[in-house]
Amino acid sequence: MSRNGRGFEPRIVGFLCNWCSYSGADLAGVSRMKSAPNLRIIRVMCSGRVDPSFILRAFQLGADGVLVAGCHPGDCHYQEGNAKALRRVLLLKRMLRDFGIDEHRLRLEWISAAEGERFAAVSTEFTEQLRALGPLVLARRAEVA
Amino acid sequence: MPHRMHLMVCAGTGCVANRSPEVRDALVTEIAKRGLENEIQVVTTGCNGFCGAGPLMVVQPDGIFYQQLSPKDVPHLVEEHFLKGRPVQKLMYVPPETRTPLPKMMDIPFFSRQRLIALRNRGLIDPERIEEYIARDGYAALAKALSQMTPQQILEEVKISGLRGRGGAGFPTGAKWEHVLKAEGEPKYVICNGDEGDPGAFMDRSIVESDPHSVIEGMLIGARAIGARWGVVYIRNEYPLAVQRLMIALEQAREYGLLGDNILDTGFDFDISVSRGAGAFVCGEATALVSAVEGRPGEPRARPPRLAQHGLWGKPTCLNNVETWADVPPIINNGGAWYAQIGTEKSKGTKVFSLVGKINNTGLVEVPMGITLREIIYDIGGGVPGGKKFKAVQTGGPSGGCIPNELIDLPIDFESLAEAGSMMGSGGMVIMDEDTCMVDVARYFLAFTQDESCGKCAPCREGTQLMLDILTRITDGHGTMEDLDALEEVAKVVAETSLCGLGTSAPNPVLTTMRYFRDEYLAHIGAHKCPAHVCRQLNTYRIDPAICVERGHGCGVCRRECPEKAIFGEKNQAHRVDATLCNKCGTCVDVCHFNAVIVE
Amino acid sequence: MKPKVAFYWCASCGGCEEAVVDLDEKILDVANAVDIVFWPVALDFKEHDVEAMPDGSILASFINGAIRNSDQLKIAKLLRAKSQVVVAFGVCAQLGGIPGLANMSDAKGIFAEVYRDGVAPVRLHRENGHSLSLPEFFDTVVALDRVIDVDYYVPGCPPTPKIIGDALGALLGSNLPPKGTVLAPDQALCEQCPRKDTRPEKLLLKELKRVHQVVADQQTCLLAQGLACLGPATRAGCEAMCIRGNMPCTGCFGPTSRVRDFGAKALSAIASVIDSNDEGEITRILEALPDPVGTFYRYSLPSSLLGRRRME
Amino acid sequence: MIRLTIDGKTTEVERGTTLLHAARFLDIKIPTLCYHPLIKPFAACRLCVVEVKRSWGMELVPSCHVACQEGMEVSTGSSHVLAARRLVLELMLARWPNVPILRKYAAELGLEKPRFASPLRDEREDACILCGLCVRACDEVVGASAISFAERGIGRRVATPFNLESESCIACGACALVCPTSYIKFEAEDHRGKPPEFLLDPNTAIYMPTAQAVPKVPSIDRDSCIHFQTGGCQKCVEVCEPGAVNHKMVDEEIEVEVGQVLVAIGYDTFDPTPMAQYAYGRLDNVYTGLEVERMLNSTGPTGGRVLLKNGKPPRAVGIVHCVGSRDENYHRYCSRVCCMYALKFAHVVKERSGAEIYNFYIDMRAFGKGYEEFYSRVLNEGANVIRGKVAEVVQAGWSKQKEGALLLRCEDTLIGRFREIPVDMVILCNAIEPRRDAEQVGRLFGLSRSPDGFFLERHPKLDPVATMTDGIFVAGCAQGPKDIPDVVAQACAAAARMMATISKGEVEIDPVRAEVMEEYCSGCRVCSALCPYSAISYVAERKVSQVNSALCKGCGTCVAACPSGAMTGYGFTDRQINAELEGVLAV
Repeated sequence: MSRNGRGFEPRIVGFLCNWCSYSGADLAGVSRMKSAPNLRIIRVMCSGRVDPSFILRAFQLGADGVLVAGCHPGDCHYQEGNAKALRRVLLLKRMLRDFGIDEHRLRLEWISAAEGERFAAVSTEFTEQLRALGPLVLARRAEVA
Repeated sequence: MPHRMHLMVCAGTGCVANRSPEVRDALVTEIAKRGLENEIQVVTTGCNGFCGAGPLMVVQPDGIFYQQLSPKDVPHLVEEHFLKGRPVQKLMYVPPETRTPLPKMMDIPFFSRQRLIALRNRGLIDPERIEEYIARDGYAALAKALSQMTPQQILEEVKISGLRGRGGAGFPTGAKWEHVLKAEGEPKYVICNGDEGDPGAFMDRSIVESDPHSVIEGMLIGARAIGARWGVVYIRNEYPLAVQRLMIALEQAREYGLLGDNILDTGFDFDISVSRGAGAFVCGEATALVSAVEGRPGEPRARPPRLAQHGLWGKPTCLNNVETWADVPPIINNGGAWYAQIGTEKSKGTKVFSLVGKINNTGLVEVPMGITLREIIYDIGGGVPGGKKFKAVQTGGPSGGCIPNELIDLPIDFESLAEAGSMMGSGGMVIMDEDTCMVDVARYFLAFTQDESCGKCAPCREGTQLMLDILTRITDGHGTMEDLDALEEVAKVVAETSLCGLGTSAPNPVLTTMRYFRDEYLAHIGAHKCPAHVCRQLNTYRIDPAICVERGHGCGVCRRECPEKAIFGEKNQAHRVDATLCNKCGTCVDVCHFNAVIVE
Repeated sequence: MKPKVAFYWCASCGGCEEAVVDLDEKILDVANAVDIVFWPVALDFKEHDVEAMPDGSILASFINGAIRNSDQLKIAKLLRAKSQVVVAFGVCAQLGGIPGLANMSDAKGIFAEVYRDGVAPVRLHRENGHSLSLPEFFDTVVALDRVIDVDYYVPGCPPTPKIIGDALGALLGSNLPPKGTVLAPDQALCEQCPRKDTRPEKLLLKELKRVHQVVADQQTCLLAQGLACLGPATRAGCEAMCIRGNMPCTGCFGPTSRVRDFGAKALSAIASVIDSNDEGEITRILEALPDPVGTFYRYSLPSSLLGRRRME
Repeated sequence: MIRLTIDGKTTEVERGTTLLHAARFLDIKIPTLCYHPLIKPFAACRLCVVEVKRSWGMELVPSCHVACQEGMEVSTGSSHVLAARRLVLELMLARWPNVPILRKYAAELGLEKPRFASPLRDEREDACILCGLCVRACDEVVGASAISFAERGIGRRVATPFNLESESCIACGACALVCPTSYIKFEAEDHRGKPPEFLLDPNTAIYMPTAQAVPKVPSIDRDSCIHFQTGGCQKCVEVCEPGAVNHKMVDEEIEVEVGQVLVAIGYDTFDPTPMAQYAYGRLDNVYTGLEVERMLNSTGPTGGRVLLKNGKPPRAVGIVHCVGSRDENYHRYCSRVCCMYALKFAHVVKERSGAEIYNFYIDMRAFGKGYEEFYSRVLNEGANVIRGKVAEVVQAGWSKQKEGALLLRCEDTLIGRFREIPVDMVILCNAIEPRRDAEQVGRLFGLSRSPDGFFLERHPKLDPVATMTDGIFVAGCAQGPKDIPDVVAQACAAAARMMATISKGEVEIDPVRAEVMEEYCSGCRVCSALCPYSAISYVAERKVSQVNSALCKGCGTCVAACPSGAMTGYGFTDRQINAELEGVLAV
């Protein structure tokens, strides 16, 4: 479904950690930086808060890609929250592969509060990547009965 | 069966240098050859005192004195005297003026006029056997001091005796001991100053060589009096024989329980260690000696505090000369009053002098205080050899001064010598005759003290250097009147402001020679002449044409030997010296067999 | 009049049926208390017997096994109509169970795998006047509550006799628990685990190990020894039968009531305790979990958020 | 107490006082050479002799060493004493005629030239007069005993063992300090091996930082203080009456419980050495801004005068702006303060040395209040401003001899011509950099840093003094280059913010934190290893985990990991996030 007539517009869910990536996004905004609007941001206190269930739930609700963004290693406001996120995402990517979902649809990025440019670049690039992958069609639930 | 005869062969350093041991060996072999070994015993003794007559021997019990023996005389001597009982005239001492030999030792004026206290055992005992020392009342004084007297009584005895330090300053020994007794600080030390750095002085050496136990006993008594725990003998390493005999004596004393713990079961602990001097004259000074013993450089320190309060290792220390310690046992044995009878009103007892220089009877002389110079020089010393005229005597070594002929009748004691500008000093007595140049003597002694100065304080270091420089210029003929005044001024200030004894006494030779022999100085400066012809640069050399031709037949030896080729002449003709070329080296005088060269 | 109960098994291994028999002598009490009207594995009642009953005449029907084909769907619907209470009996009915793992493929994939190059089954086969039909083989296996309204669930693979007893007690008891309750304690298995007190102060694993690679120590917590024991994510009730047999829990009692997707939660827990912050090292450790879906969704794939594998 | 008369004046002194001290007490001057108040008396030069009346006559004694005795009669100026002193001096002058201190004392005693000359005559002004002060200082005071007297008599000299370089010498300079003739010299070299133009660090072990130091209290430089190397000295303790000097003081770490922290660690200056074209460290008279600031300071090494290394005032001075700032290879940001202090230098240097001033700038940033007026005033005073970055600083001797020793080559972009300006001195306005230890400080307080390395404020526009973490504030150059007015403003702002929270009395902690629903917790301990703040503890009796709400920061990592869903995170519960998910993906 293309809303602005430019073909498939991927829907991306972004879990941004409050201290780094969320501020980075804010900085990008404040600095009037251009970036793809496809990213739907959900603020969490730390990337460690992102439960794999949320990611699966996002895909199940029709997201074409999920971005989890946290602080650079060592910069985490809670010292090691981002490390836990890294562990979960690595295992989850392996499971997504078994579920037949391209693991590139799930992306983990480190974006500090100062990297407004980087945030803009990541979200734009991710959007183009998903546009190439096309929509994620999962078996509709009502298929059986 | 005890021996009927004892041959006391002198083995002091002087005689040993003249090969006296060879004489002794010859005697021993000869006696053995004659089978007399258990009748006659050969004993090697310490220095007998008459060094000029060495190698010498005294035959006891009859006291016959033989001198200048050589091994080849021995067979004849043994046969004549020991077998046939006829003493050999040829080997006896012949006084210069009377030509008749004097067989008995005690008839010889050299010995008869002396009064032996410090040298009481010289020539009578073998220093390396303690038993002989004990046989002559050795350690009796110690026994008496330890068992019958309290330290206070010992001190009292020494005070009564009026004994004063024989090191040179003449500080009352009793007072010094009392200072150390009263000073706080444990343990206390007693030191025997055997440095004897003065050139020409060897009385300490012969005391230690011939009678080491007298020093040890003296130190023991002194230690008992002041409550000292340790003793140190500081002895010159250049006296190897003395060091060796001292070590033997200490060992023997320890074996007999006279040193170490609980001496003679009286609960008194005391021991003596030996510290060998490395040959610095300045280490004769008390504080320099102490720092040398402590292993630090031998450099005096400013006083006060005196050694009595802050001596060796910072503890109260009593330092006395070898002779002083040696005098203590007789004082204890015979009582202070006995000692006080000898000598003058302020200077009690006797003093050992080493009589050297232009004197017939060179050797050690122990005479009562108050004796006059004349008696020492002529009665004991046998006058000036070679018919020369007596000119002056230098007492106290480089720290002392020169006493002219006019004061020959000066009674000798601490005060009189000081008044004369000299000082008692260690006891060196150098006789000088007319052939001695007093300026050169002053230069010689100053060269010695300048070289031995430790260099710590400016007046002594720079002053001696400067005085030597002036004196050298005077003896080279370049001296000026200003030099003379400057010399006197510098000498006075150095004497007054120097830090230690060396500096304060170094100018004495200069000051006394200038006081009594100012004319010689003026001769050197004004007339550019050295009256005694010692300062070569001021001499002029001339050949007497008559003697050269008649006796020498113009042999030309002087012409060939002259290094500057300043002598001209043909064979059988009178030779003459060209004064302009002559460098005044004096070789011509030495080589001419006919004494044709006249020095003016 | 004794209350009528019914038992039925859909895509099931038959374990749950035996579980009922496992009640041993207690089966007699059950038999006395109730009138079993339909139990194909044990009693010879036929489908048409049930169809003949008036609706709601069966007090409770215990259905185990997942819905795999149209036949099972039909009977499930039938029993729902005839029963007042339907109990999803066993994890297959509750979450899809082991059969649910078929969702990693579809009908075509499975037939290709099973019948390889042989004859594949045909829905309708006519042979000289007679016809033989097979039920439709669905692509996706679903749990019972996806097709009919389920009142209660009895977890387990199979449910233990104690759980079954308690369930029956609860059902026959006066006050029925709220509809949709899972009839088992609502805490994780660790609560009942005998090795509960041996857990380390800081549970961090440098190594994960496969069950066949090591002989686990009998006393200490299996997860602490590096085995992927899913006890912390699994509902208690089985009194840690597997752990008493020195084998790590595989999650057959399903998640606790607060967890929507068992696999995601189990994955999150196991990933979180990996003791490394370095991507390379984490990947190396994760090599010990070659089949994440098989490990975390062993019994609950059909009821998971994604439900099945996405086919090209 | 001891009573004695010196030169007719009777006085009372304590027991143990030396004659010299008693004389000085009566301000009678006695010359000394080998005496030093802090070293034990040596009594070797004998210059300080005085006359003491003895029973047997007048005795000359060294006053530096001899202690006063009851009833002593002393004369320090009698002809006898003066004659002795004069001659001792004459003896020393004979050997060292040109040593100033000897000539001074000699002149005082009316001695012009020594009558004689020592064979070892040493004409040097800085000859060693063997007073031994150096040896005694090194031995008694410093305790290193690195030098001592060697050889004896006239050959006596000060030396190290075997004349080899001594290992025990700790280069404390005590010997050079006490040497009356500066025979022993103390050469200091800076890191470039050249004698330092300015001694920025203290030149004595105990020093007053600057004349205007607050608090104005001397402090001890532990590296150069002898006591810490040999355990000796402590002369400063001896002379300090109030006894305020204590070598045992050590830095103590005191733990202060604070609710809030203001990070104001300031800045470091950029070391221009890597920019070889500016020849800092290679050519003389090329200074950084801070060094010139030190030179202009009245308590500085040159007492505030602008001087070249050779001591002469400069004829022309070049001031180079933006050294290391606004530079692709070093710092892209503008250091904001250089232009104004460069103009200040232009004004002050011109005023103090009358030198021709050249400012090389890119843009003259006189943005503050009254800045522009100051800029025009400096221009009127005759400072030349050249718009163009300096390409190179070279030795004038290279190209044809211009009047200055250095040449500044640059392109004057306003007139479009390449110019070579001859100057004597170059001042480099080097950039402001973040502190070298900013990394560690940042980690300590959980502060992240902006790309230029300065600490990151919570919001560049709306909240410049706060940081991401509540209670941690940042102010001054730690947050970015700024000048004093801005720094003061920020400091007040930060202080105000902190006072605000303090006055409120209690601190609102973030509602966001985790909590364990104990009825559901199985005690599986998966969460306890995850908490960096160890806020999760295991309650043994109830066999469940528990969260300490004060310690928990609310990151939620444990909530995501709790396998049985027994842990909830207020503000970010699973239900809330799932609801958000449904919301964002609704359309």
